[in-house]
Amino acid sequence: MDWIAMGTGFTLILMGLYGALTNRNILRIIVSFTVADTGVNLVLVAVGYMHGRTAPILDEAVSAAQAVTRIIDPVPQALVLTAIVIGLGVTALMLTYAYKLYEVKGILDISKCKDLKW
Amino acid sequence: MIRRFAVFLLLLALGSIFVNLLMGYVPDSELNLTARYYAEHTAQDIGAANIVTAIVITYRGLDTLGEVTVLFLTATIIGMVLSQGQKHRALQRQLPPSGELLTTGSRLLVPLILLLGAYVFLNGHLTPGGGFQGGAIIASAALLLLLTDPLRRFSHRLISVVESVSGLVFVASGVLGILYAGGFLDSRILSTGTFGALFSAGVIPVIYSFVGLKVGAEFTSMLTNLAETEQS
Amino acid sequence: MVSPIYIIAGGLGAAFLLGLLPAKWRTFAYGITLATLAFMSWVAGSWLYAFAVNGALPVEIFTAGTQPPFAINLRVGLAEAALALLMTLTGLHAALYMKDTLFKQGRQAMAILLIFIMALCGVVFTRDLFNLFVFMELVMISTGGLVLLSSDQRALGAGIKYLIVSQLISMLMLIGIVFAYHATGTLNIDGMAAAHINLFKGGSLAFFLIFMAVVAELKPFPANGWGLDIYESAHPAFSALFSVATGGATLYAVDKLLLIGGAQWLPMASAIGIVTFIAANLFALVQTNDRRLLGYSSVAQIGLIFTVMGQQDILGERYYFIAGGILLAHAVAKAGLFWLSGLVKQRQLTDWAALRSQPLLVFAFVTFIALLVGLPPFPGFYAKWDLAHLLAADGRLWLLGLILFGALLEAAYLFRWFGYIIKREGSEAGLALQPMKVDATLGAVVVAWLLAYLWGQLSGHGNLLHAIPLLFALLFLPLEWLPAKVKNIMAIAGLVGWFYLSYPSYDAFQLIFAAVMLPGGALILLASFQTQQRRVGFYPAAMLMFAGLSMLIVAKGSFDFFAAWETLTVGSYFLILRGKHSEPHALSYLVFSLGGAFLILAGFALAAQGVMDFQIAALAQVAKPFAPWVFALLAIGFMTKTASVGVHIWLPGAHAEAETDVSPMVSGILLKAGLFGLFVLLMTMGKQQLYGVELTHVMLWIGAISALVGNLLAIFQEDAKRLLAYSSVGQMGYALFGLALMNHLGWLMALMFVINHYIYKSMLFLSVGGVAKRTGTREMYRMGGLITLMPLSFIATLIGIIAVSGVPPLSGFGGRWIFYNAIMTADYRLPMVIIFLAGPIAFLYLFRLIHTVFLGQLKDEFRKIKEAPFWIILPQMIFVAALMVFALVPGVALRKVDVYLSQFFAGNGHLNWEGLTISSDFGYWNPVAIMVIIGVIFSTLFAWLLFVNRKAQPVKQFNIVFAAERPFRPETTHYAWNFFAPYRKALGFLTQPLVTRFWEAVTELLHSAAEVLRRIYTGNGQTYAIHLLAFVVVVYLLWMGGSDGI
Amino acid sequence: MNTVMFAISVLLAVAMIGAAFITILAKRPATAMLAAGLVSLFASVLFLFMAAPDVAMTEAAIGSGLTTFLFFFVLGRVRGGRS
Repeated sequence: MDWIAMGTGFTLILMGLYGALTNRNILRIIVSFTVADTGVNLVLVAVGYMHGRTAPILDEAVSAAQAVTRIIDPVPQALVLTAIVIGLGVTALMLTYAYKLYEVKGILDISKCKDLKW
Repeated sequence: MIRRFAVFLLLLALGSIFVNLLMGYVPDSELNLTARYYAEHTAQDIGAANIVTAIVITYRGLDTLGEVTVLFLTATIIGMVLSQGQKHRALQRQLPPSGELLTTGSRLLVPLILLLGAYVFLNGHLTPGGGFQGGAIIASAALLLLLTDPLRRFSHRLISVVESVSGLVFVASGVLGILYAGGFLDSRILSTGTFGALFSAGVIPVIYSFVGLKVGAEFTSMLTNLAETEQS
Repeated sequence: MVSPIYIIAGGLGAAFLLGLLPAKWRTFAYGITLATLAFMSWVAGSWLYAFAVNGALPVEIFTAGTQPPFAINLRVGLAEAALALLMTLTGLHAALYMKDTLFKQGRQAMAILLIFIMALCGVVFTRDLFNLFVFMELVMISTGGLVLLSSDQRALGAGIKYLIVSQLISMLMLIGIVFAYHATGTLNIDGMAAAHINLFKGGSLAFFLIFMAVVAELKPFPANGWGLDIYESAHPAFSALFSVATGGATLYAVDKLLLIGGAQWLPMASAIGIVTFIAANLFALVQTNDRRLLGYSSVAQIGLIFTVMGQQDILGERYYFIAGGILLAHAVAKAGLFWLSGLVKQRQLTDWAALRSQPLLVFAFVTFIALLVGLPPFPGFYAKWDLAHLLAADGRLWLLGLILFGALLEAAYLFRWFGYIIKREGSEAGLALQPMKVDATLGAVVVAWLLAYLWGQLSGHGNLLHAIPLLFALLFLPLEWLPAKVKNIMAIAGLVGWFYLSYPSYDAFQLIFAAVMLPGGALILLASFQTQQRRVGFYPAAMLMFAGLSMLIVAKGSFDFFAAWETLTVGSYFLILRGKHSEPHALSYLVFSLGGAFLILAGFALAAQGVMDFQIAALAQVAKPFAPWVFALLAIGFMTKTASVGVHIWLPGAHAEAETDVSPMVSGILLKAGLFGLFVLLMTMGKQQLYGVELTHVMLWIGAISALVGNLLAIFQEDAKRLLAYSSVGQMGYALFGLALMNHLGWLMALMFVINHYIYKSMLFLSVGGVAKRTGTREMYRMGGLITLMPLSFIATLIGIIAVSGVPPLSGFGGRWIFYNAIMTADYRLPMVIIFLAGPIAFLYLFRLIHTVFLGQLKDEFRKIKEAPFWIILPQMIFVAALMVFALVPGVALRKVDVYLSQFFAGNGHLNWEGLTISSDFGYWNPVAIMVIIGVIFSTLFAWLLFVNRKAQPVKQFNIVFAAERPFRPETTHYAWNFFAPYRKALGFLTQPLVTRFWEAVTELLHSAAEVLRRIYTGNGQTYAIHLLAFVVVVYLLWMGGSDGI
Repeated sequence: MNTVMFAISVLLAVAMIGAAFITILAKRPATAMLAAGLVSLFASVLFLFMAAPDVAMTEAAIGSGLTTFLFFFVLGRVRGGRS
């Protein structure tokens, strides 16, 4: 199960990066980056997965005593939670930049704003 | 054309790095050092049923504090950037009234969504979900209101007050942790109560609900800022 | 003591509080921001005080009340407290500096700034890897926000490029973190370091990703286009923050990561660092935008610190001293320069000339540049000294060479910029002075000098700011408002007083140099009385040079020697720069001198082999394999100062374009510093063999060739001062030849030469300067017939000519006599032919000098000119008297040193002095008798000449040549026009400017390389992301491909 | 039970990669954004299979919900945003 998830995760990252580095429209770049972010989240969760174990919630199904043998590694999940929210933060910021760039310069093509070079 | 080919080559190389990583990856059969500690100590130390919430709020509380600040920062930057150019309030163009289904549906659904959001972040330490998920759900409620009436204006004052108050509560509970409990952001300033009850696991529910309110407020402020950029 | 966690909690609390305030309460919000930043700096400062002074142990802060591996812990030690103080103070200054922008943007911008500083402190304090990632994300997002505070529209583009690249960085880091966690089972940095991540399968690859992500944040060479765009377009206060605070915090984060990775990652760190350092400095050469240049410079400095971090295994406990010194020097200098750029309206380098109207700001600029380049007495100097020694001790010479090459590039473009400020035309309108911004900059200057004092105390080499001569020179800075005459008196008194005070401590050899440099300098300073205004900047520079010279003579340890050497170089650079058209020449002088100084630094570092306070005398005991290399390095370094052929191209411009009273100082005294160095070198190391070639033999040839080339080039010069400058090159060639003969008389001749050359070169420069001041031109063919109007100058020049050419009555002849005795005892034949050829050629240009300037027909426009000003004539007359005395009784100066030299050459060939005659193995010389005979002959001939042509009838010049009609170009009728045309046809081929062409080719190569290579920064955000990806992949292939690849 | 989950997760994986292809190769940005939302949705289901309910909820709420909406909001403001 985790091999599939990790494989898909890495493919998503590569495809996301390919989309981000070849498209010239800024919105397409941001979309591709979100896809790559989802890929990263997939890999992060897949690393914590162990066969035949359940979610790290201590309820009637998993009592506190047998927790050590029944639950999967909770730490990557905590990391992914933060990673998703930070990913959204950066995406929202980039969208605002894109909108502001469109409002100020009227272009959405990243290869057009090259006035800062050399 | 060369750019695509160059990017393709680079990504192949990056892929080879990932393949190397995959080959070196051996899934654990046993919980490692840190996970085992969390599995054993969360129940009696923190008293939270949802171990991930315990980690997110208490053990790695500084991360969540950072993360909440990320959202606060994003909302503030979006507010600053979009208000920069908007000194002149252009006149609003008349939008056709939104469909009947949408208005009645939203009038029915919005309270339910708010209730669900509140439930999710109140029971963060018991069932899966928590502040961030609950906040997102509340934001989607605000979203629905925006869809039905795009010209609706949320009071920025209320949003920023909610946002700041909940942020201050989070920081204050962290500082209280130093005074009354083991250290910064230690959730044991309140009693851990009976395991599984609503008011258990120390200050986690309080923190998580305020985080939920804060996240909800921040997403709403992002949406309203974007909505108010409506020009003629 | 307030726990450091309150820095983070306080910052966050204040940021949220700002959200609460109603939008109208701007000033109150600004008050809170300043209060919070002040509180954070106070906490950091108190902890720094506790660690540094009370020696407290680093304090651990546990969050969530549980032990580190299971919760996040922060650690605050000396380094963290220092960095936190640096960042919070810069943040406070930025808030003060950006007051108007913050008010315009409202309390949101203030909240972002607070969070930015808090997050940076988090990056420095945290000991948890994922927490480091979260704080770095916070830094990235707040940078994205703060970039928009700039009034420059292009900041938007820079912001987008930055966010695209940071997305890529955070992706790499996240994957790296999770796999590192999987490999080691913990997220705590110290836990991972203990778990030796490289042993686990996939562990080293996971660490590689994390390391690449954080290193990419340091803007390594190919992947730093985005950083430069931010530096160029952001608000200067934020650029200062971005360079100082983010740079410092990220460097410390990488330092923590290197704990995890262990020693095997250090070479890669140094490799990336040195490539970034060299490339960024190279590209900065061709920059014209000031903030982009500062961007390149800060990328370079961060690269240098990263290289130093890569060498921490051999630096041992000096590591924090060196890395801290360079980082703090970079931080204060960059903050200051960016704040200065906020005061200048236009963005071109030449527009900074507007600063000239504010001397205080010019002083600030000089302080920041000296801080960056690492000149004494600033921290960078001590840090580079220790770094060089430790690198050489471990045999990493190619790395030392690269670092010095990069530092030279940096010195070149920074001082070229300073040259623009001093020389290019700038109007007062170019400045936008606001009190707040000026105070911030001056605050940085004060901090810079405090740091200089602090690092001096810590360095263990003796604090440079305790050296009295240096303090005396710096004393002249606050006294700039005094009139020039008062300062001149103080200067002369200081020089003579210092000579009198340290007279007993000089041995015979040092006495000669001290006599020439200190009282000699005072004599030349007499000529400075003729100026009226305050002459701002002249006296600190002059005193700095003399301070360097006086410290050089008595320097025992190699550190004092090198510190003195760089002080006199910098002092003389500022002096030469005062000339009207001297900007390019002063720059080439400085680059050659600093290049020579760096060679000397490398030589001392190689010789010391790890001994920290290496004594000059210990040069004799340097181990066999290194000795010839040390000799070669030091010799070339000293020869750049004596302008031997090959490195002589700076001299003509520097000496000719300098002011009237500066030329004699620089030519008569400064060249002797090079000779002093060579003397010390030969005294300690003697003859050295390198690959079977006798190095002193090579020096002999260099001396001979430079004598010939110097004299040859002097013949065909039209400009009188340039002629004298080239003649100095020739005379120095003689001295070098004498030195390289390696026998008693050769050295004695060189020492006599030191005195001779000082006297007649200063006299000639003063007289030519006086003539040039009166006639307004230095072109010899324009003058002529000035003997009647400027008799005293004529006499001075005549005596000078006779002394230089070595004609009997004067001391020049004495020098020649000793010289020929020396040659008799030496066994070299071929170089002597060149020296003999150089002699008569010398006479040619000397004859031309006096003939074209003073004899011949007087031009119309010079009919009414008066004699040179009194204060320029007075020193010349003193020199004439000195020459006479020295010619009559040379023993007074040479006798003691003759005895002193005999200790080096087993007593053979030394002169014996009986009464008035001096005799050697081959003959005797009675100076008094010769003077009397020559005097009698000369006076009789002169009398007869006067008697014969008292009835001579003077004829007007134009009557003879053109029978009274008017020529269209009168100067061509003057016989001085193209005076040596036949010689030019005969010897012209020898005067091809080969060396100049070579050095111009080198600079051209560097500039065109920079021009072409910097094109990779196309400005397209996507290309920058591709650069980053390519950087990661290439480093992976180079590094991981090399090792086992797992 | 195990084989059913395995089959569904393979199906989800293929669907996700297909959606990613659409994101890259789509003509109009709107389709790309929709495909990205789809990828997030499938990912949240896959998280559920990997015993990570918290992450699944977050990904669903924030990843597919809010992010997609933000994109469409900005896309609307940018008048179709032709590249």
